[in-house]
Amino acid sequence: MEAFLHQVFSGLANGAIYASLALALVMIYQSTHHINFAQGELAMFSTYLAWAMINAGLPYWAAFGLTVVASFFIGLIIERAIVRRVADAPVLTVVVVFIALLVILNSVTGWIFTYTIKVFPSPFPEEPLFGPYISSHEAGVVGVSIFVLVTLFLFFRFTPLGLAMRATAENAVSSRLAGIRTGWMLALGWGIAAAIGAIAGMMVAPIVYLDPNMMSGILLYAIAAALMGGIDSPLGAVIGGLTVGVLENIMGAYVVGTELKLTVALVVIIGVLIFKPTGLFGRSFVTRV
Amino acid sequence: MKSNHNIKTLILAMFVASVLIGCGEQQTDDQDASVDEIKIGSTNPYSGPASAYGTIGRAESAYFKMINDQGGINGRKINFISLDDGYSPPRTVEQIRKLVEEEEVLFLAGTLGTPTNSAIHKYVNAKGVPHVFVNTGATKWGDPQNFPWTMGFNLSYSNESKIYAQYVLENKPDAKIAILYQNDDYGKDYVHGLKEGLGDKADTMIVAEASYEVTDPTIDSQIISLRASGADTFYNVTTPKFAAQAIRKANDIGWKPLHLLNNVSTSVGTVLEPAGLEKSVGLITALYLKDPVDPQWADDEDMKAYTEWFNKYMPDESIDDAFNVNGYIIASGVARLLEACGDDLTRANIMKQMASIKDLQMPMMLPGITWNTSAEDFFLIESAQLARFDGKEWALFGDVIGN
Amino acid sequence: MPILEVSGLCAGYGASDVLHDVSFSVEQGGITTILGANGAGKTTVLRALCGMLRSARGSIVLDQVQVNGKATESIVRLGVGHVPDGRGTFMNLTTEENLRVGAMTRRDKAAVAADFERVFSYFPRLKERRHQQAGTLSGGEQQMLAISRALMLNPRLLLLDEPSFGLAPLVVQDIFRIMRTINEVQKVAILLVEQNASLALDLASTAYILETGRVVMSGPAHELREAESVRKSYLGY
Amino acid sequence: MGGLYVNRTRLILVALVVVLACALPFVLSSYRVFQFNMVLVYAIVLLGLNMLTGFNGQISLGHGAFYAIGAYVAAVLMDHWGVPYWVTVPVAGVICFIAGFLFGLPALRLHGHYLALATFALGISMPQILKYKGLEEWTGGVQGIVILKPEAPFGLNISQDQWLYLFTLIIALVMFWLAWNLLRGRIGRAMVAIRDHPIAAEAMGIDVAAVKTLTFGVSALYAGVGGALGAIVVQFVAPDSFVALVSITFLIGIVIGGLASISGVIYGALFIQFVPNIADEISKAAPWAVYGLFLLAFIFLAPAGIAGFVRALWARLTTGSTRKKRAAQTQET
Repeated sequence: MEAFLHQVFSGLANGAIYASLALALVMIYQSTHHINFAQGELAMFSTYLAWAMINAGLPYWAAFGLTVVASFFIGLIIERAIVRRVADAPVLTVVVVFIALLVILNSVTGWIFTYTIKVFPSPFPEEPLFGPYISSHEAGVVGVSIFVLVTLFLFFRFTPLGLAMRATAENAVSSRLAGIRTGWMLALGWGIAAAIGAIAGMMVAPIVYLDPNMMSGILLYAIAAALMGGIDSPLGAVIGGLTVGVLENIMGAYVVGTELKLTVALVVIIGVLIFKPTGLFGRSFVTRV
Repeated sequence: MKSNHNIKTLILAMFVASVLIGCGEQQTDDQDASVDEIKIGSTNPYSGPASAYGTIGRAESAYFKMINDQGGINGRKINFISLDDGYSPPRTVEQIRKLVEEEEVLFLAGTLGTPTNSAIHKYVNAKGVPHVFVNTGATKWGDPQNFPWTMGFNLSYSNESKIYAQYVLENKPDAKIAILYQNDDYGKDYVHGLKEGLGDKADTMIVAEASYEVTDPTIDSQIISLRASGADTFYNVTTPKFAAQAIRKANDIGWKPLHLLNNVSTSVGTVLEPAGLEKSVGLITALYLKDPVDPQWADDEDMKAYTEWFNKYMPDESIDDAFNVNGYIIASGVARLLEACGDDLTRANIMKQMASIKDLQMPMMLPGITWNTSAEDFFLIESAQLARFDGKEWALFGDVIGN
Repeated sequence: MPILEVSGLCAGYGASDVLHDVSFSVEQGGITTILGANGAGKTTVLRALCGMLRSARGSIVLDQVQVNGKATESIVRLGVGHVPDGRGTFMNLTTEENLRVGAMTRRDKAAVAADFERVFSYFPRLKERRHQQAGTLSGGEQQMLAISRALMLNPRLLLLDEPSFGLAPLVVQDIFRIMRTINEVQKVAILLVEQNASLALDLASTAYILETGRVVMSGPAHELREAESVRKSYLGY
Repeated sequence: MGGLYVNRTRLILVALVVVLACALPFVLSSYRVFQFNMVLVYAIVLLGLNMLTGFNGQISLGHGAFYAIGAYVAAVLMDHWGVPYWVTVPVAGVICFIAGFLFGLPALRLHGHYLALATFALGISMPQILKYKGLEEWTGGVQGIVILKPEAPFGLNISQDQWLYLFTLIIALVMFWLAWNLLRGRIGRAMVAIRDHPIAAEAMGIDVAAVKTLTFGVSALYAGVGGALGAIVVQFVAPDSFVALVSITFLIGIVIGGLASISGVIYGALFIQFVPNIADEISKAAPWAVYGLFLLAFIFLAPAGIAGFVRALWARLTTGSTRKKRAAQTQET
């Protein structure tokens, strides 16, 4: 029983990692209707920025803040300089652009910072505050994910900018006719997603260590989590992430063993999607002929 | 359809014609090295998920650059061509064929990875191209009967495992062993070796096995399972990032087993420091290389030479990374091999020299761990020494094990 | 002094043009209508005006400002409210949020609040459905919402693309009555594009007739109403 | 939608390409022949993927899985039962057809990103499944299987590489011919109709479910045939040869080559075969970055794929001054 609880909590901790990146994916999806395959590498790159700043002697929170801001602008610039050019292209073309970004970021980071793993500090205390099953940092990651979720919710629900972004995502033509600069809304969506990704990266790195491939494994789980939760729902992303984390641990520890746990977890997720094609919390859109 | 018919006839005609013209391929067995340059080929994963190993290839290139700056070997420059295979076997085949057939390299050295080398094993032996210092620890690289052109470099994973098995049998005969391994050839070779080493006690002693994929973000769940099995001995067969995670996690959840760590992840700078030096106290491993971060070698002559070389030829890379030592030794081994070959730069002589190394103490190898080969023995490194981490350095203990 | 002066407008989709040398104007505070059958190019005219067609050529002057080549949102910000064909409802936003989107460019909070009350007084149904998801509104309600959204921009010129399309006659009359009010009370100039010529000619002071992308007739609305060709083709008697 | 109709120029061009392809092994070195052999293999796989994704609109990020199944079928048959290599190719195709068809059934309920995830999951899982203990007896587990290279038959005086290339070329030509016939026929039109107007297609009486699952099956068949040929050419299969990246590479191939274009798959195959090597030659430090830049450059210069680019170029060359005049007019504004 103790081990079981331990597995569940460890799954929640992993799930929080997936959730934090899934939130960034949902963010981009909400503003552009694309799943950004480069999101993980972007987050990884941001985390390296933070690492470099901390190494240069900046205090943690200063580095944290600067990284979030810098990442926001990096996202913004990527959208304006690269993604914009394929705005009208078929979705698969955009996917290839994302893959190109992924490999470039991965390779360039490895080149600049080498591939050896780096220790990234945690802002949370060393000693466990919430019992033996979960470390303070892991609990902190869950907390940060929920904080980001609530902030996003408030932003989209109650600010004019949030409303403008939702409007743009839903109907770009109508939004333009309301005077909204939709081009900037998309760029802003990228910026915010990159900022959320940076937070995710800085939360993940203390657990998994910082290296250029840090996010490549996590990205799959995050995509699965985001889709399972309903790709347009931030709440769904968080719940999806936690579910995937726990599901995977239980599968690996008690059901199928570790060699096939990923496979089985994926089969379960796809099973869910077959019976609930819009995800657990996704809106079903009315399609008109 | 008429046009369709036309095209079919055309294709057929062209095909028949081209088959008739077909000329046999000329086989070239042995190219003598040109007078002033020796071409050596290699593959490494410079791109893709395994690009962490790319630094090994860069270290090898950097070493040969130093050799060339010093005037080469026997008056000949080394042209070391190291190509990217992205750790993908089909690409290795392609790149090796390029090296052998287009570049016409004299031999291959330091090709990295088990699946990648498996893919070219038959080809290079059919072609009679020396395929030496194969940079993985699988046992199959020491099979002179069937593959006389292939010789591995590393202490084989299974031999290393047997050292741990022997240690456990002698010091903790009632151990309950839990194994964490990477779900690939490397991980499974280690597990297999341990089971062989334990013999018929394997079934009773090994109480839990858990695997992970390189794409897994963490191995926390596996560590929790292994601990729950009640094991008091932990055999940790993981690559650096996961080794660091495992050491830290085991410590954090209060699991204090006899912790055997595979040699792949013994780097103080890139594994133990990230995991926490105090959390690494008590780790046991089998060593055969010197670690550039380990303070016990700080005044060592080999290490001084290594550091000097590193700072001059690889200024942008991380000296912490023990992978570079691997590349350094392979390259110096190749240089040593060429010196031994003298002016007889034929492929046959290369294998002959490779298979007649006696008690060779190479730089950066632990004292007493020498290279020995013969026509029947294609294992270059066959010994190691156990070491326990004391919080600062790997404290060697016991004798050099193996031959 | 016209608020909108269009001359020599050519535009289309892809390689071929739909509009050929179209010229017309809308007076300050006036109502102009463009009539035409399905496919005559009416919607294309409105799209070209709002910078939604890259192919548009010719001169479009809005209140002495040349707007050719400007981005849609920049033209809109000059005070052009566009009620697009298909109504452009944000289905997943609430009615109120739809209206807020309409007022997105405005900073004068008090005036926006007053405009909220004003459009709700025009269309009380929308007030009732204020917190309802707009996708659940009926066709007529969505048309009201579209007009209201455009009004929230506080426009000087309102472009309407077939507001009668697909609606029950009573609803249509209601909407046309309110458009007249808007024009009279708020002094908003209106460019109305319609198939329903009878209603449009009642409302407008000036009319143009568009056939296969060309203006074939123009003049004061009451004169066109009397013209025989118009009567036959567009009024059906 | 170019590529599906016949005219004289096109026919001559195709014939020219075929002639060139036949002549290749006799003018190039063995190593180059091997490379072009892989191009043919990839072209077959990409053709299948393009049918599914380009023509039918079902995205697949997991075609590497079918490629792997095809390769393993060939390897296991040859290694365990001594089946001749040429028999394994159709067997691999049939088995992959069944696998693709079965996968296509649940995929019917998944659209867009969800289908992308499901197929990606398939691609990710495949190496794990190949490594699985229970299958180790056949798959060789992590060690993989080494295959012998076939000799040229009928006493032909050509090398193994040359023969294998020609063998692959024959199969590729057959597969292209079949695909071309399929795509310009009733089924092909149904596939495109489903992609563009799924609801209208249903209203027109097209059995959408049947066409979609069949397309999935046929597409997997192509991947399987390619996989079997690839295994024979490389002479080795292992789980590491079929990582998720392989599926992504195939997707890159059809996008760079040109979606919904038959000729495009050849350009795509050339790209995925040769560009990584070029990237490696440019930079040892960060070859992936160079590869990524190549991808971006191709996407920006040829947004409709190389096939689209070639088509546009061809149109500009063939149609004379009238077009130019019009183009000049449009640019005035």
